[in-house]
Amino acid sequence: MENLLWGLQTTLLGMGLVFSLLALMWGLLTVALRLDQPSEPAPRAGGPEPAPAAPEPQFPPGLDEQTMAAILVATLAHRAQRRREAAPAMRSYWPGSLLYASRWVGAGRAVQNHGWRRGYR
Amino acid sequence: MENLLWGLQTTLLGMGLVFSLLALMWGLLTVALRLDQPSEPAPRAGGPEPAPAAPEPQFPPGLDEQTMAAILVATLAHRAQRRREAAPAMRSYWPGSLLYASRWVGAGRAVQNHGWRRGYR
Amino acid sequence: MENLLWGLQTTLLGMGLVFSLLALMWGLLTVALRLDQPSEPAPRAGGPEPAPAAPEPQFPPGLDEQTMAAILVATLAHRAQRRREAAPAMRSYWPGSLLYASRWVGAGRAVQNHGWRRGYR
Amino acid sequence: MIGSDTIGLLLQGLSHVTVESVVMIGLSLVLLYLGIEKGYEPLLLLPIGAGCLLANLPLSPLIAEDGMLRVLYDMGIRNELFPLLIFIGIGALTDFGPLLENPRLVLLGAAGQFGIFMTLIAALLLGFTRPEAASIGIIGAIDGPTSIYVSGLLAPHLLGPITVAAYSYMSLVPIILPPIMKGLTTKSERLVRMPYTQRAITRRTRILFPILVTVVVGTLVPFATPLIGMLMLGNLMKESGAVERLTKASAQEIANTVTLFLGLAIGSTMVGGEFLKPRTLAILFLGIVAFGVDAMAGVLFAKVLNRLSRGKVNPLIGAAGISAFPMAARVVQKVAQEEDFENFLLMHAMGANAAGQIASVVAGGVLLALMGAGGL
Amino acid sequence: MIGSDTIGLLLQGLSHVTVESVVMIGLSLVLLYLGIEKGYEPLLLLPIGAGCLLANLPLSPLIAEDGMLRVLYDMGIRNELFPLLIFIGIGALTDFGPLLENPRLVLLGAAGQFGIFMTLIAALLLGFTRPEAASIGIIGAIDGPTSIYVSGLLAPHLLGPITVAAYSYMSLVPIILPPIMKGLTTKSERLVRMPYTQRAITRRTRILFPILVTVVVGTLVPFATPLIGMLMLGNLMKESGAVERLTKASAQEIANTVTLFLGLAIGSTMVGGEFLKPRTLAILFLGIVAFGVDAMAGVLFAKVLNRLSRGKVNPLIGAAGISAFPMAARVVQKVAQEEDFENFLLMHAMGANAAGQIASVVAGGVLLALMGAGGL
Amino acid sequence: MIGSDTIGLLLQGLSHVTVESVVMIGLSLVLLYLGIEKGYEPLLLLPIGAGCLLANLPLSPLIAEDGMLRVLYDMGIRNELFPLLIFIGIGALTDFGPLLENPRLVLLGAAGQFGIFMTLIAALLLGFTRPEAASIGIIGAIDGPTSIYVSGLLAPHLLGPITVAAYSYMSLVPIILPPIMKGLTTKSERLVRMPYTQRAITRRTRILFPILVTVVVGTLVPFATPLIGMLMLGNLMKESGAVERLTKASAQEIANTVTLFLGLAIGSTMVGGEFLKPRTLAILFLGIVAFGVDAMAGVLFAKVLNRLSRGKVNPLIGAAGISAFPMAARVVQKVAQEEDFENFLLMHAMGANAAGQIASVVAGGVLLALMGAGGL
Ligand code: NA
Ligand code: NA
Ligand code: NA
Repeated sequence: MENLLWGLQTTLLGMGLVFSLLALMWGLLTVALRLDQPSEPAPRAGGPEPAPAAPEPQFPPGLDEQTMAAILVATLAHRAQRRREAAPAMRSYWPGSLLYASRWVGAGRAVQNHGWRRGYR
Repeated sequence: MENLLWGLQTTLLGMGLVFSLLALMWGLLTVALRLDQPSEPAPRAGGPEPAPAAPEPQFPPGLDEQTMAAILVATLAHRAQRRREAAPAMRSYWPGSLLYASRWVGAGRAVQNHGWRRGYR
Repeated sequence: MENLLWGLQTTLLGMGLVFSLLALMWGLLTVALRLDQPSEPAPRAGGPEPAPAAPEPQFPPGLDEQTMAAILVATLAHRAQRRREAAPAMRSYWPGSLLYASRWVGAGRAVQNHGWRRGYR
Repeated sequence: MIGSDTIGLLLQGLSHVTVESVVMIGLSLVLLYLGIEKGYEPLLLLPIGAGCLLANLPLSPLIAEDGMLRVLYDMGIRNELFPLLIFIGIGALTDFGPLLENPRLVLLGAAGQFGIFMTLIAALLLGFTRPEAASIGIIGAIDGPTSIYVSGLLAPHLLGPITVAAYSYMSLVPIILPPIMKGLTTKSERLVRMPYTQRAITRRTRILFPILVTVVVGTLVPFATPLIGMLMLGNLMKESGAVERLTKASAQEIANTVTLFLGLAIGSTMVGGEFLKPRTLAILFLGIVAFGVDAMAGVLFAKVLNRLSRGKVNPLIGAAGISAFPMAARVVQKVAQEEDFENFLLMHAMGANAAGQIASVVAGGVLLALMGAGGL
Repeated sequence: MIGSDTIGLLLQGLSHVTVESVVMIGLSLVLLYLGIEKGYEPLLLLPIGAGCLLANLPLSPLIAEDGMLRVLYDMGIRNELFPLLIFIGIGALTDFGPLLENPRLVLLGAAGQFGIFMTLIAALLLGFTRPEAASIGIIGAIDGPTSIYVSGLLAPHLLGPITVAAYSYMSLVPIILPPIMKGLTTKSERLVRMPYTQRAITRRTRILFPILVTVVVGTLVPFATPLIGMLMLGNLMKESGAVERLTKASAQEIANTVTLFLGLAIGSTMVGGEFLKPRTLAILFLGIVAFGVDAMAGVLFAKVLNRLSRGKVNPLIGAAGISAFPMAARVVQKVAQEEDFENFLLMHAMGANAAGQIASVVAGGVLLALMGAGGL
Repeated sequence: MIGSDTIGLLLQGLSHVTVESVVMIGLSLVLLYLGIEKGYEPLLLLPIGAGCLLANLPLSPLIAEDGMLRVLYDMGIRNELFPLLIFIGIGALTDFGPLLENPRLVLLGAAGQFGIFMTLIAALLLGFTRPEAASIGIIGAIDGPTSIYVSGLLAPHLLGPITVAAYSYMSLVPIILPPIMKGLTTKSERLVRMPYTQRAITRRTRILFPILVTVVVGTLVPFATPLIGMLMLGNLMKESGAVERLTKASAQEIANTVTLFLGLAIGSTMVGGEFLKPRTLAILFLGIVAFGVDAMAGVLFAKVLNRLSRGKVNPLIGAAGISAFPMAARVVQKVAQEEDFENFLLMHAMGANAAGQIASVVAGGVLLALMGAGGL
């Protein structure tokens, strides 16, 4: 019975402490993130400049677009193959890690990229 | 003299034990392997199906067979080169290891691939 | 005061020992290098043979020099890219290490490659 | 001269085979089976199973004085070096970015630790001592090294079953979580889409975050300093980008070597009579309680947040607050997609999951503090 | 104040140069030469040579208290940790497939251990004590870590010469074996072609094999548990395919680091007066006896099998039963090809060789058991 | 029962925050800033900063008995294992070829150690004891592991500030050296081009060199045996080309792991009251003296050589004799190119730099000998 009481006290105190500590962290993070913002000059001021037009692709004579594409595809396929084969030591990020999946993540974000503060349903 | 006697006893007992243990292992292995066989359904039942015909290679216009072959050779040569240059960490198997040599081993086997139980001289 | 005297003695003795030891090493090295020379037969005796002429490049029909060059460039660029991306484990020598820089070092040497003993200004 | 007694001595291996040792070897085979064939955290369960097998062979010299398994135990379990080294590697592989983009998720991590304390109470009711109950409760941290660290300090004799329970259930997260998540939420709640902020996290913030967390947590809960310090050291090394060689060594060479040694050493603590007691079954049972209560508390708390934010929080992400990094976040995304294929919750779930990782460590430190302060 | 006596003290290095230390440094140079220029197992002989050189420099602080070489010795030789860790790596690189395809080859491994006991008797006749004789005999296991493990337990003061003999002769296997193989067989025997079975070894069998061997050998010969357990642990990790990171760490990072430390520490035991005794020469001589007798016993036993199977076994593969994995198998294939270029014995030789590896470990355990039981 | 005193105990972390610990944490943040943002030797300064931060958190369990940082300290600093292991890796990455092509450069290395002794005298004048003064002087070796090794033996309580000073200033070499080099040389001296020999260095010489240096230095200065022995062991492994696996392990896995552990352990020695004394400032000041005097002595000695060789030696390469391998050589090349873009001094500077590396180790051994012989 005494043990049970102790257990309840521990739970109360423990969860209280865990919540307080994480709430404190939330507060600190919010402050830190707010302080961090000004250091980045607003990149949108004046609106984005139009990107320079991509240069037209130049092919050497005798090497048409198809061949170039074939070379490119072969090289890319080989690169992907090498990457798959490679020992873990070769990868900057582990397969399945967040960073490795950045393109998928990016795609998912693009679908839902709405401001957090603006009304959204 | 007493030492010599002890040595002989040790030899007898030692070799006896080593042989008995390995004989026991032989027995266990034989049993284990026999138990293992039934779990594999006979793959030959009905005879092998003919492999589907390889699709005819399609070349994009302007990229003939020679060019394709060149691209392929360049890619393969590069891959082999990379493999050779690669640090040991990149190799699944060490050079010289049994598995790495599997093609040669395969060739040797092909020459002599006769059933163990059928008469052979 | 006594400490200062001790410090001066230590300096004298210490630098003396360091210099003597390294001078001894210089002597030993000089002897070792002199002993090492005879073991190499003079490579210039008879003058260097002219290098065999490089074989004329052969292109398969339909794959002209431009295409070959493109394939080569793509492969080399890919290789360099892989090398840059690769984890440290892939590099034989660390970036910035002497051996990695050997081509530059070679070039620098070529500019100044004059005998040490001959007069030079 | 070799006498007749020698023959008897030669057979002493066979004569020391006991029922307990046979049962334990059977159990080690089960662990190996779970690890190899079922794929339950094989990196831990294979070495643990092997260590258990080798320690229970008759007269095993590996656990005698100067035996290899005992050497490994003394090298890194007794002094808690191994779990802390593994934490450096975990920190180097953890991305706190999603949490930084949405700091309010931090609270979800706190809720996901409720199971620790419920399990502690349940263990007390089953008759365990206070340190034992706290060690069993820490299974609810759902974080391997934290469980090993805390139970190694409070009840080293329970290290084996607690570690096995922690890692086994952790690999069962994809099976345990979905029913709880579905049972506690309505379809409309599961359909909630959570928008993303435009907030860009600067490198400076990413570098300051681990330092800040270490200083704050370490000052307020000194018992948590080793755990949080090593986790954040690994993260600092990664985010700084200045010491790639050390980051790689922590996440690969050191982590792999230590994982092998750790598993073998923990397996070797599971020896015969000591292990084969009803309490081991009780621990396995309490472990599943810990997981369940954690998940429930996380989801329920997320439902509260959902109300408070007027429906902007999908309650499913509460289940990611239990830790079990990073599996739990993936489970959340999977369950959400079952309802709405285009719902992309992963980054929010990752944030909650990273919060759970930190909260688990904090809870471990708090538990140690409570035991050290008033419980022992 | 620095007095005149200081100058004397500064020269104490020179004044402590002894004849023994000079001879030992010369010997270490021979070891380095064999390793680097002759390619005799450089991975071991280079560190051993370096350790021997550094330990024999006058007043070497490296072998004083807290000196690095002594620290390494205490870290992994005294408690046998290093050879066992190396065994994990060896297991991860060993393929028991050829043995599983042809289990009868197991017996060839047993025959190849006869040299251990003949050498033991020879050593006794030369006046060595029983533990010393057993340690010298274990050179006949023709397996580095087994030799280090057994002699480290029975006669640590002989660790240096025994290890050097074991590794030096092992690298001489391509020179030692062929004359013995040719002398004991007829041309027609060497021409025997051995057919291959169609048997496919399932993954299940490959996984069960290391577990089974560990349990059987460990139960019957507890002294062999550490050796066989670690060898089979490495193999289990490889065959399971479930823990690639740990397998790689065992076979690369751990194995490389431990090999370097092991070599240095063993080299540091070879110090002056203790090493320069006639018995060292005797050990080198007995080592070559061990290799020769092993090979002879293996070939002769294979000849018996040849008779029993009515000519279906090529006696050459008996020489692969001595262990010396995997060189011996390649030597067998080479000798067979000299007679018949198309004779492909390699896989059979590999099977015998893997059997020899297991048998060496078993013999090491049996020897320890006999010494522990009736010999000490 | 949890009483009211428990709440007080829970806050004991906060109540143990002292002014010293806050200052030390601030200092650790400075170290982290220098390492991460300024790029000052981050491989060392980041772990040192982290270790310092973690050790100064209130009641840090990491430096209590069996605490991880103390375990790491005992594992490799107390017995000097870590700096010696790092030396193997440095040896494996050092190319003594440029020195072998031009052995006379050896003497430049000797001149570059003058700062050690000048600093020793300055430290004595500031009131440090003799072992402390010698430890501070060794900053002038401008070689991290040598500083750690020597000061770990002579004055372990100063290990923290000495290591920090050594590594910080080392990363400042590109800023410290050029003004000294330019101030002490004339434009015409800086324009001197040094020709290259045609001498080809055989593999035999490259292999014999590390052995020869070990034997000679080890015999004459036994105190230098560990340092020079490990440096040359690494070089021997590299040049032999026979043990690539061990070379790679030394230069990568071992070096990375040990660097992390070493930094953390050294950082953990920088605790509160012990560190925050005026003497720490004095050490930082004396460290810069050591660097300056070293560089001056090196350049001035090279000017003497320039006279003796009738203008064939560019005095700039003297600055490379201070060690700080391999940054100093690059700085020399850069300064030379500022005057004459086509002047290619790098290989000569590399030779002087390698000589400085050897001379630093020799000077460390000599200093230990003088302290052991007449100074303690
Ligand atoms: Na948790
Ligand atoms: Na053998
Ligand atoms: Na120096």
